[in-house]
Amino acid sequence: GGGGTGGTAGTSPSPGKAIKVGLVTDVGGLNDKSFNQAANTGRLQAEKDLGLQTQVIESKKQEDYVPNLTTFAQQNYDLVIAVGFLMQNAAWKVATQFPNVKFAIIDGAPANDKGDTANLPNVANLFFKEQEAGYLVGVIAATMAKNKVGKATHNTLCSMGGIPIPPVDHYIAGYQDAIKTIDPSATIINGYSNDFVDQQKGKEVGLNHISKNCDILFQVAGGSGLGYIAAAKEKGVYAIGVDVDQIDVAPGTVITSAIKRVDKAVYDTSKSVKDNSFKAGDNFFSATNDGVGYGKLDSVVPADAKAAADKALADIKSGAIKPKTDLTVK
Amino acid sequence: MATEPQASPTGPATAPSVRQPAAQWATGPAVPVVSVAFALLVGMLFVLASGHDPISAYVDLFKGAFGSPYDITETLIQTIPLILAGLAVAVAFRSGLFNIGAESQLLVGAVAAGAVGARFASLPGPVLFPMVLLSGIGAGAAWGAIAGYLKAARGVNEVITTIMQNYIVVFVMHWLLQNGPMTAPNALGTPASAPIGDGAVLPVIIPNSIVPLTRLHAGIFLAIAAVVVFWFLLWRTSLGYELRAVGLGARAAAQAGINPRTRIVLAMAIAGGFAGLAGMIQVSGVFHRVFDGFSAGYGFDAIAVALLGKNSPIGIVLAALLFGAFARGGTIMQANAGVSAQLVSVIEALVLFVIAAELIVRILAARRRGPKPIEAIT
Amino acid sequence: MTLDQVIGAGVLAATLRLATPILLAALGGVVSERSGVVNIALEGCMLVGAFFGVVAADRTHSVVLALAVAMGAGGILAAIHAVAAIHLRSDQIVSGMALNILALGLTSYLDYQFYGNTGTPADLAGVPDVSLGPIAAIPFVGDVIGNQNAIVWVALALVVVIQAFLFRTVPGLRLRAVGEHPRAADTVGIAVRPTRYWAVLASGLLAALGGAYLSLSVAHSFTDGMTGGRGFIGLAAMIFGRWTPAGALVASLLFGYGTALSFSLQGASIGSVQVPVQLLSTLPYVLTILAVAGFVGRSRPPAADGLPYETEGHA
Amino acid sequence: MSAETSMLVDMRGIEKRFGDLVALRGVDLVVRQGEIHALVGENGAGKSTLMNVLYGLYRPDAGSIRIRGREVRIAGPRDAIALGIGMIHQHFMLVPPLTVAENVVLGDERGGPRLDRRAIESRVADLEKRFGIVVEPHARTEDIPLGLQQRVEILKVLYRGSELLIFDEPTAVLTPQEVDELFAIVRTLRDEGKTLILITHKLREVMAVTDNITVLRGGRNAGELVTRNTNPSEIARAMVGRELKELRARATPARAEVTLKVQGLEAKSDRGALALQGVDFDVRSGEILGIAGVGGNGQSELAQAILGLRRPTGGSIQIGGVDISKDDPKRTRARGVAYVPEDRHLEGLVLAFSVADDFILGKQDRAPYARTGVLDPVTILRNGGRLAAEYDVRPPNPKAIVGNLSGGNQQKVVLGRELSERPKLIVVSQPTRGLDIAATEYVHERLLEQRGQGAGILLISSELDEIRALSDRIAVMFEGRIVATLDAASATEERLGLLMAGHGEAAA
Ligand SMILES: Nc1ncnc2c1ncn2[C@@H]1O[C@H](COP(=O)(O)OP(=O)(O)OP(=O)(O)O)[C@@H](O)[C@H]1O
Ligand SMILES: Nc1ncnc2c1ncn2[C@@H]1O[C@H](COP(=O)(O)OP(=O)(O)OP(=O)(O)O)[C@@H](O)[C@H]1O
Ligand SMILES: [Mg+2]
Ligand SMILES: [Mg+2]
Repeated sequence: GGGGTGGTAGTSPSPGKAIKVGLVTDVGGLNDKSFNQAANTGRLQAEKDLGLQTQVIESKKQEDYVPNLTTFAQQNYDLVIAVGFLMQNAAWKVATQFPNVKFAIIDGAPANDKGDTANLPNVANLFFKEQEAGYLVGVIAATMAKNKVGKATHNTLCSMGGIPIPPVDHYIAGYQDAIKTIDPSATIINGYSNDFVDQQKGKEVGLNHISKNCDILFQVAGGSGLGYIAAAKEKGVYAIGVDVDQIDVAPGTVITSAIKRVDKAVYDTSKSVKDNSFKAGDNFFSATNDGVGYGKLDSVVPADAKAAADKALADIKSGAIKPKTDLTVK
Repeated sequence: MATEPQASPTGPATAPSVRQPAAQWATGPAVPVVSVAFALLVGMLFVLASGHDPISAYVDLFKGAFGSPYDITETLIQTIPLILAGLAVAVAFRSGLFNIGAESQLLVGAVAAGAVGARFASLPGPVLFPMVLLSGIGAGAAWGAIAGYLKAARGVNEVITTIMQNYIVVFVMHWLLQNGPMTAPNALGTPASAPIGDGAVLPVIIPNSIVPLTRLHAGIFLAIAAVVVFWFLLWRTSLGYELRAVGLGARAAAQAGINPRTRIVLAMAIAGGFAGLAGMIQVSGVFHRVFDGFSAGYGFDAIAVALLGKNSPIGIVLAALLFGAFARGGTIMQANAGVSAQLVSVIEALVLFVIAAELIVRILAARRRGPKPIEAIT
Repeated sequence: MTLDQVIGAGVLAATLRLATPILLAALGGVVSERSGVVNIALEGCMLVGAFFGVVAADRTHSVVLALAVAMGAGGILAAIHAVAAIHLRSDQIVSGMALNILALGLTSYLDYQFYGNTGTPADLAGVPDVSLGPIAAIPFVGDVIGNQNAIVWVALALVVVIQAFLFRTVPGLRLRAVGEHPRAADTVGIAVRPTRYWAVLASGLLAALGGAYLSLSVAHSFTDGMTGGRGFIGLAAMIFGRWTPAGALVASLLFGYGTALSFSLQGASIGSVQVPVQLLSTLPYVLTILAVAGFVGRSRPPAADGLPYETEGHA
Repeated sequence: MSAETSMLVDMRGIEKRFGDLVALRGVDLVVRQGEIHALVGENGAGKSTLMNVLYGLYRPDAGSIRIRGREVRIAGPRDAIALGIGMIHQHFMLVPPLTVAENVVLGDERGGPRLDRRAIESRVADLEKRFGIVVEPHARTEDIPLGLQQRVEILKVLYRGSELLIFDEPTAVLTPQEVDELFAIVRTLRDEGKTLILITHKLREVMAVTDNITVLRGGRNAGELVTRNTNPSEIARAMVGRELKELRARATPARAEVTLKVQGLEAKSDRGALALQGVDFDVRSGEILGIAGVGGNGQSELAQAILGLRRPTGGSIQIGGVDISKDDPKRTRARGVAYVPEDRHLEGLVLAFSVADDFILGKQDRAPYARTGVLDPVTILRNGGRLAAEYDVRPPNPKAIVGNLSGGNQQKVVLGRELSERPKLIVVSQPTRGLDIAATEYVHERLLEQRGQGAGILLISSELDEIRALSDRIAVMFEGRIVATLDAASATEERLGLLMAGHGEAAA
């Protein structure tokens, strides 16, 4: 997991009434190897470190979002966290009904029935700049490819999305933007498994990419992306993980990960409720506040690549670089 | 020419089977109740094994489904599409066909309803609503009829067609809704269509002053109407008689002047219509738009609902309620008792299995048959 | 669109890989339905096979044990179905659906219990690929079959074995007789129910091997619902293949080919129009329907398929 | 041979219940070594049940079985086979897609697990030679005529070395030639020392081949007779409890108009062979035209073509002067054509329907049963009750499920449906197959009644007795053609037999 592993055990709950935090997953469920899982990590962390009382409901259907959020709200939870942009409308509906309960939406803002988003006084909108994370790993990949480090000998860089939706494409857009910036001559290939679960499909896309000389494969496809990584491992090329630190998925194959700290967002927001510092409206998690970033590096990643990434990170923080959100190569 | 070899129904032969006389004792009204009770008992062991308090877990399950007016309305919301998709499976079964495609027929109905509802959003309700209703039903029917046609004209087993259709629709919806022709500009992160016009929205039927927060919409009346239509169609119309005749004895029907081919197409169209209506209701009553990943697996649960309900109107309603109650009650079981969603699935599957296997009844029946066990012949 | 994208060695190799799990499920379906039992719990059998294979690989670090455990798990699930279908004469479809739901819930519950947030370990013992040595060096042919996974070969061998078993051996003859006309089999002293039990059990083993292929050969890990409906596709392949192993192979290959195409054609364009990736993904399904409608046509299941056998029923 | 050991089968006090129904109420059956023993009784008397008990398919609720004087427990067919008992079932126990040889050896294949087809076929061929029962060993069973399928059944039993052969209504589905051949086989088997039990409804057959007779009625013994000391009416009395009626003499039909005219009719069989090759005949109103012929010479295709179930490839079919050869069954029936199909289970009835529902099959979309597509359940039920009473369906309950009725009563439902609307033409195929004497008598009366009311009847039957008793004229079909049309008076059994076998003569 990407969450810092805090060692402070035994923090007992505050003597007063315990703060209650409820987490509602989207239909991906807790085992999605992606943001639901990360959110849950943040929840457990908050429970442990902050002494909160927490609970999770996994949604099985889209129509469950409203009742699931309502369930926590009705039970007077202090904070109800909706994981995923799919819950924008549900969150709007429930939050307007329970003005005294605080809500947070990962990757979204409350949206009314027309689809128009509106800030609500009791809802925190937790946004991530995935393109920044994509950009950072793109810098590492492109630098390695340009210098023909290790197995990266063909200067061809690939990526695979689950399905072409904005959060996925943002990652890839940032990745491609970085590559184009560092080495305009690099070959870029992108594909989709059209699935967030199916590993075999992800692997086949990976093998297909590798047959086109890709030596660095960036997955943005949840469980399906694990198959993409498996292809890289099998063929002895490099892969880049996504969302959480996936270096342990395939040591020696995964060189780094584009990280989106959903766990941090959950943890920080829970903490803000406890600290009475809850901020409604847009909250951005970006490179600036370590909300996104790159993960642990494999030993094969040379120092200059890390240096380039850190320089890019600084430039993003300073605003000198604004990674694209549209794909360069479809 | 018309004497086609319908004698042995393709697809599972159990589908239209007459209950064998030997199984006739499996019909008493107490049977499902006893079965559910037994299944819950077995499920209790699982809850216990997972380290939770089974009593409180079950109390939560029940309270979650029926504990308050709000919970009951939520259970009903879950039940509505299950009833309709169940009817879609049952109509086909009654006609000797195995419809695994209720899922995609539902989706096609939803897409059509969502497209029409959004495209003509400005029209007044009395004009728009019938348009949306008919497009949902019609699209589902047309999609279902394809499987029927392929079977009647080309002999393609409907199980193959409907399985493949399910996948095709999922991907076509990806395309339509992910930067595709139906994608709404302001859908933000959600790959979704534009909302349908107010005129197409099914109103909430219980004022929030009576049951706060309830979302129970007028779709429930459509579902009830559909159950009545199902019953009336099958048992009170000539067409229904013909469908059942084809389902139970295609050759006898053929020689009596009932053309099995046309009836097969009709049966699948009607099945698709019911499922399409389910999709339309989900759009008009719950979501007010279509989005990617709209599918909730109703079409698959529907197979169990239809068979559990013995393809009868009342049975389907009760079976759908059981599933709906589990869906809703399971949520509360998670939230309160901390029993995980997967464990709820496990218990649900157990209940289904025990009821399906008619375990209790069959054990009792074996006893009643006395000392000669039926399986003694070796 | 280039020739290589359509019939290149890469596409054909992918076809074999993608066909394998479907083929194994379809073979399971053939064996079970030939004996007269409809087993739509194949999907569930695959899933438990995939999961318990990973668990065993993790605990024992032995591929052989992992495969044995995977198949055993599929066998157990199938055995439950067999009791319901054969002994209790329950509705076979409801029983199958219930077991599918059970398998999904159970594997994902246990996955979370065992591996929580971290996922399955990275160093799992996997089923190895088989390098055909000199054949692997032959251009094209070597690229297609030179380095396929052991289970791919096992599956292909099973097609031959099961085809021979069903149509060239005495037990196979008896199994078919039981599926076509159980009473006739009964009257000549063939034990109908035990035959069906074995067949259903075998179907569970085969499907579970297909699941284990996904987790131990392809992915080297388990993810919830990773079988993605392949059990159902396998059923369709079985029907398409007219309830024969050889036919199931053809159907699975066709389906695998369609899927492989949907990946290799990504980014390709017809004329100046780029085909949307989402629509490309419909290829295997559309191809299957077209093939069945165009070439295969009517196929008839074993006459007693899905019918419970009542020993004192009327002929 | 002592009296004790000559007793091959000795069943005592056999009882069998199916739920509340008592099928056998203490039945005794004694069969001696080397005899042909007839087991007779009306439909539902318990004959098949008794034999199923003997063969181990059913377990008796009470009673004892001795074989060769030794008390035995027969728990399943395997036990029966081991005791030398073999059964040729009324509904054949053959696996249709398997070959003849495979069916013969199934369950006792001998040799290794490998299925050695050639070895099996030669073994079966040897068996055939020994008993003079010839069937192509490698033919697919579903492709051969019923008469040959029955031989396969017999071979199966002989293959297992059975000493006692039980035949359950073996002649019900056979043509006269096939019956003769069967009886030749039966006699040979007895001469070989085998013992046979023969269930049949045809007293002529009982008189012709059996030695002793056991009569069952309502699950009880109703008489033990010695064939050469008795006569058909005595047997019938024991079976039915009353005298047999002779068919009433028929008035010669008035020269009426032609109802059905078939000219140059050609049609293909399911397998694509030319099944009808230029068939010409006509049926007048008030006339019964019998079609005699060995099964498989185009009779089924003829009936299907007339009904519109099979599209002719040439020629014409006219009803009242209008060509109907391109009509579907619905339109054909609308012209007043009724149809009693040969297979009542598969084609005649929806077995899962109630009696009332089956009575309106094909009429479900018109008044008085439906108006504007909506059924009228009250009328349907009332009609069901009325027809059930009128056609003597037992039980006369319109809500009873047809599949649970006896064969005779099922046939009455078909007749009630087909005859109740004064059809102009009735196509009847094997109308009394499997029916007992009383039911057969009943069906014949009903057909004659229709004739009397002016209907034209095309009667297809493989029972020569039936054809001769009912027909005004008899057409003989052979290889898809009408080879002769005879007056009933001049159609002797010998002449018909020759014609059916393809030994043509100048048409009379
Ligand atoms: N499997 C069964 N279940 C219930 N009842 C049965 C079953 N088989 C036979 N019966 C009943 O037992 C009685 C005797 O039937 P059986 O088949 O022995 O008659 P049968 O003398 O052979 O008649 P048929 O001449 O029509 O062949 C009938 O009343 C029948 O309804
Ligand atoms: N499962 C059953 N339950 C109750 N009765 C049955 C059952 N099966 C058969 N019977 C009864 O067994 C008797 C004989 O049935 P069967 O179908 O053999 O009739 P049949 O006169 O021999 O007709 P056919 O010769 O056309 O088959 C009938 O009286 C029928 O009611
Ligand atoms: Mg009988
Ligand atoms: Mg009979």
